[in-house]
Amino acid sequence: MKKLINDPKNVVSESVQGFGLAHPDLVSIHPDPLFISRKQTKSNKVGLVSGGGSGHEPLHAGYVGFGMLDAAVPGAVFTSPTPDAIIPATLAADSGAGVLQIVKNYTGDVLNFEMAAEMATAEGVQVSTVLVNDDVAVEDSLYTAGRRGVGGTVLVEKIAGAAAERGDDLEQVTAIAQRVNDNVRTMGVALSACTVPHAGVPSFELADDEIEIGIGIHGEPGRHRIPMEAADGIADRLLEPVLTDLNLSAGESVLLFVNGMGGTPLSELYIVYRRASQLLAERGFTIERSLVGNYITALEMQGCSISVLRLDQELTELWDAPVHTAALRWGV
Amino acid sequence: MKKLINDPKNVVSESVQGFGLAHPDLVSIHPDPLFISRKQTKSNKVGLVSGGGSGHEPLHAGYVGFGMLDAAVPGAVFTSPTPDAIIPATLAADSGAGVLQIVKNYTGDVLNFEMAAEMATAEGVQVSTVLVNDDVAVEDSLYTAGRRGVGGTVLVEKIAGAAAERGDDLEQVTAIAQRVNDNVRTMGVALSACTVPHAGVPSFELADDEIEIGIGIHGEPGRHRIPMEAADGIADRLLEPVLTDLNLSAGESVLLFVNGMGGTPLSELYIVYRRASQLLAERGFTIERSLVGNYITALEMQGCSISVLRLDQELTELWDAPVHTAALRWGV
Amino acid sequence: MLDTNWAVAWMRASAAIIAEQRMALSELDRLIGDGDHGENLDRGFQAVVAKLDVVYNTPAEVLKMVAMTLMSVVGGAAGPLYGTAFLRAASATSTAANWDAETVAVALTAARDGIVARGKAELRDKTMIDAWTPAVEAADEAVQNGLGEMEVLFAAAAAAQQGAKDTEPLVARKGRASYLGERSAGHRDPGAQSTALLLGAAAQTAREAA
Amino acid sequence: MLDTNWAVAWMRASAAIIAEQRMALSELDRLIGDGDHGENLDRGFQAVVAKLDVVYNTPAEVLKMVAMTLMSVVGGAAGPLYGTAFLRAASATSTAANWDAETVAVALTAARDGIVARGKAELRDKTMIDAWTPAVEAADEAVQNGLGEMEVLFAAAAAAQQGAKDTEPLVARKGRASYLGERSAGHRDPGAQSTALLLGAAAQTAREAA
Ligand SMILES: Nc1ncnc2c1ncn2[C@@H]1O[C@H](COP(=O)(O)OP(=O)(O)O)[C@@H](O)[C@H]1O
Ligand SMILES: Nc1ncnc2c1ncn2[C@@H]1O[C@H](COP(=O)(O)OP(=O)(O)O)[C@@H](O)[C@H]1O
Ligand SMILES: [Mg+2]
Ligand SMILES: [Mg+2]
Ligand SMILES: [Mg+2]
Ligand SMILES: [Mg+2]
Repeated sequence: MKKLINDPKNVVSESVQGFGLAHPDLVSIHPDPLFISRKQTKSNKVGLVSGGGSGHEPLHAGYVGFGMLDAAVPGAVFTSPTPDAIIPATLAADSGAGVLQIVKNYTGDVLNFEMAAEMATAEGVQVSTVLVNDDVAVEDSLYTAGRRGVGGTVLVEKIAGAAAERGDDLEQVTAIAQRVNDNVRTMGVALSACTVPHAGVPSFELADDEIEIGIGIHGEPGRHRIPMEAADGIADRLLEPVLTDLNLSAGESVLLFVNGMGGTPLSELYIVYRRASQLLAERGFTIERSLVGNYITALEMQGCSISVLRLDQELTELWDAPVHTAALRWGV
Repeated sequence: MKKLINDPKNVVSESVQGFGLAHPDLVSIHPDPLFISRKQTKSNKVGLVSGGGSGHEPLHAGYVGFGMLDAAVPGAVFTSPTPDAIIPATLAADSGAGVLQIVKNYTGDVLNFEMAAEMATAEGVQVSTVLVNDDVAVEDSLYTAGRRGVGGTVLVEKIAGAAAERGDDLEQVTAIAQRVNDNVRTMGVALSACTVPHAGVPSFELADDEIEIGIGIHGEPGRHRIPMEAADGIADRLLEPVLTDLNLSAGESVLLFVNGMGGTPLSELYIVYRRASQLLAERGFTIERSLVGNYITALEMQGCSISVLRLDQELTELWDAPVHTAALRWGV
Repeated sequence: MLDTNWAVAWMRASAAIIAEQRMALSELDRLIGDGDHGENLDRGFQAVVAKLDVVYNTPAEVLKMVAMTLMSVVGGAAGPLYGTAFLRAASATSTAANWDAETVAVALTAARDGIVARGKAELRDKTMIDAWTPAVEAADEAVQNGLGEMEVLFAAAAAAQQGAKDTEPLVARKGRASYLGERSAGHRDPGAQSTALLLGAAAQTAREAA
Repeated sequence: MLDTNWAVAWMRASAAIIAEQRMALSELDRLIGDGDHGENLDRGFQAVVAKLDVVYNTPAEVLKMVAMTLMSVVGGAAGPLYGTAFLRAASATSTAANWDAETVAVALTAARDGIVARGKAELRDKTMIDAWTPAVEAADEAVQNGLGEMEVLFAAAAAAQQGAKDTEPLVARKGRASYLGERSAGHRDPGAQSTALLLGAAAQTAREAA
């Protein structure tokens, strides 16, 4: 394991410190308990809080700012944060109109945010929660902890953030976030494993000629291991279940999001994007918007995920609305 | 070697195709000879052309757009493009006010752009050239091909692009580009090698406990190999020669740019940024602007580079000016 | 009867055994989860130990501190689950300065019920519940048989250990391991194993207190 | 005398030997450069071969086509350098339908001078010049000694091969290898080696034409 880190114990705190130093105009860092809050915010805007284990950067701190999150709570690497950090972040995000928690559907995240929500409610903050669960790799949610929250999280945060910014109330922002979640599906692939700093060994083992289809963003297993294939074939394998599950009708408009897991060059993501966009065109869908890059990662894992979001006019407008965060910025 | 590619022969063309499909509002793709041009441009603006071997994405195609490049010419992976592609790109970039070629100082790039400039001049285009050579790892340029163009290239393209956009003439834009180059220094480190797709084997070998200080963006050797160290120590080793060479006086303002080589998580870049910014503060320099991310890469290489640009008021204004490209965007 | 000193000793012993088994627990978690269970709990119990030097008046006071500490330090699934368990045990025994056999059973039942309330796991979902529920049942039976508090804890610990072992063939239906589906069979659940360790520490320290 | 058919045969033979030595050339380049020299030249000469079927009237016409093709297909440092070399050789011999010994020497000198004009390398900078300059000198000497065109080419090829070998101990001062400094010593320069291969092909095909 070679990493640009100091003591593995301090990776999260030092990285967040560096983040704060690099973006002093956007965020304030609260060191203990650790959370990141947005520098300027108006009053009476619905607050958006998200968080989860670290290791998925730029998620979530990179999305704190105008038009997106008001606070982010990073846990240890791949470990959800705890209520004692989520509570002050929730209080900081509240400007009088309540707070939406955007939570990726993992048992640890769900439980910790749930406890924090109970406690913040007890302190007088109105709290609602949307669980993001867009990962179609988890097939039967009756017998599992349910689908995982992956790439769709970025889209939920952007679009709900825009709704909050335009003045929607908590119920409306929550409904928008839920609508994005209900209309986005994702599936990922790993070409190589990642190594959690304090573990020091790869989270799983993949042979030189194997890939894992349906990987999670913590290196959790997916649907199956298959021999290495060409990019076009892999893109098809990821997109097919996404489309099946999303049940799009020809003529519908979508946002196509090809996300890198951290260790894959951008040039390869565009090769995957190329094939995915061809396939969508063949099926008669219109790609209205696109996003390509490392937006929700798994440390230095090689691989990617493909997300498709069904768009309507309102979601498209909210997507296009100005945003100014460290990792996503336009219109301002 | 596991990569998200199809036939290694087609990596560049397919990736550029995907890039064009993802950013149809920004760029047009010219397939043969291959170059990327900006979709909308005003007339009588100085045109900016850059290019070089592929494998450094988002450089250069990712910087085509408002406030930056008018055309980019990608060669094969790590191989400079040829005059037959550079010439039409130069013609496309010319809207009557001449064209500035921004060329990273590698023999292959220099020679190919030089030939293209001669031929474009023969066709009546006014052409000037700035060679970017910011890499302090190459110590004695009397006995080498000279310093290499690395991280500083991104800053030259952004700032010269802003100068062209505000209406500077070719001589002025060239002078601004040269001024950026004269005031920026960079040094990089590799923790692991990268693999050129058609080669199939890593470009160089690093032992499990070794790193290469002063690495180039093609995996060229640097100053020395040393045993693996903590991030803070590495940051010091990179920044020290940069500062020595730049010869800053206390109180001067700088832009601090921590760049990922492609395979290093963003969180680690912020750990490096943290230490670099501490060191600059200790020395009495003011970080006016910052940039952290994968902006000029070496395929999936693990590592980073640190660039410091001496700022003055004009350069700061040009840096802040609106830019709208696939990889760098603000103010619009 | 088990007093406050026992509760403090139990927590020190828990921290010691978790520290010793840190790598083993994480390895179990690596096989069917994300490999951090030992790390997470160890961080939590180190923080607990750092707070054991102040004066506590009842076992419940100790357990409440443990609950708050684990909740704020452990994270992941296990943090809120163990946190809730210790909090419920503290609430259910808050008046008792000394625990008799019955109090022990009451505490274990409250802890288990808290975990179920939070995590909604059922028996044989391959979670820590598969250690807790046999432990509660064994404790109840021991109380009914008129055994003392130490024997009740030994019965609970042994049942938890057997329960942890019995998770091995199960297919996970809750938590991270559930993503593995059939591939989760053949491995022991890390949370069930840590439960067995904690109850084992309770029994050992009860013997030393006796 | 060497005619247009020879020039075409030379290029076919060049393409064949470059294809055969592709990996070896790239391996030399991997050791002190970026590992693409064989790949680049092979791509270039494949493109040249694809254009050999049309009718050419002079060796110079062939060489001009080769120059334009290499320039637009090879890239890197070697593309413009070899492109310039073949272009200058073509210009210097444009009137000759058949090459005698003197024309061969004129062509080689023009090629070498073109590479120097473009790349500004000096002798012993560890570049292809270290093969070209000995080749030119050997050719000149052979002409002065009254040898025929085939012998002139053999002399040039042998000198180029020796020159390539002699780059091994040198420290590079031009091109990518120069970044290695002292570490470049002990390896043969790939461009010097490919020069030796191309001149070797010229001599071989001259023998076959004779
Ligand atoms: N819903 C649940 N109910 C009860 N226990 C659970 C549940 N989900 C997970 N667990 C327990 O938590 C353990 C994993 O804890 P840990 O590794 O610390 O958390 P995480 O899975 O978030 O990394 C599992 O081994 C299991 O015993
Ligand atoms: N300035 C120069 N003058 C002459 N030859 C040079 C010069 N720079 C490089 N070369 C030659 O080019 C060869 C490398 O070619 P190639 O690998 O195709 O290009 P690149 O270095 O751009 O990858 C070197 O081995 C050397 O012989
Ligand atoms: Mg975890
Ligand atoms: Mg090259
Ligand atoms: Mg775990
Ligand atoms: Mg080369």
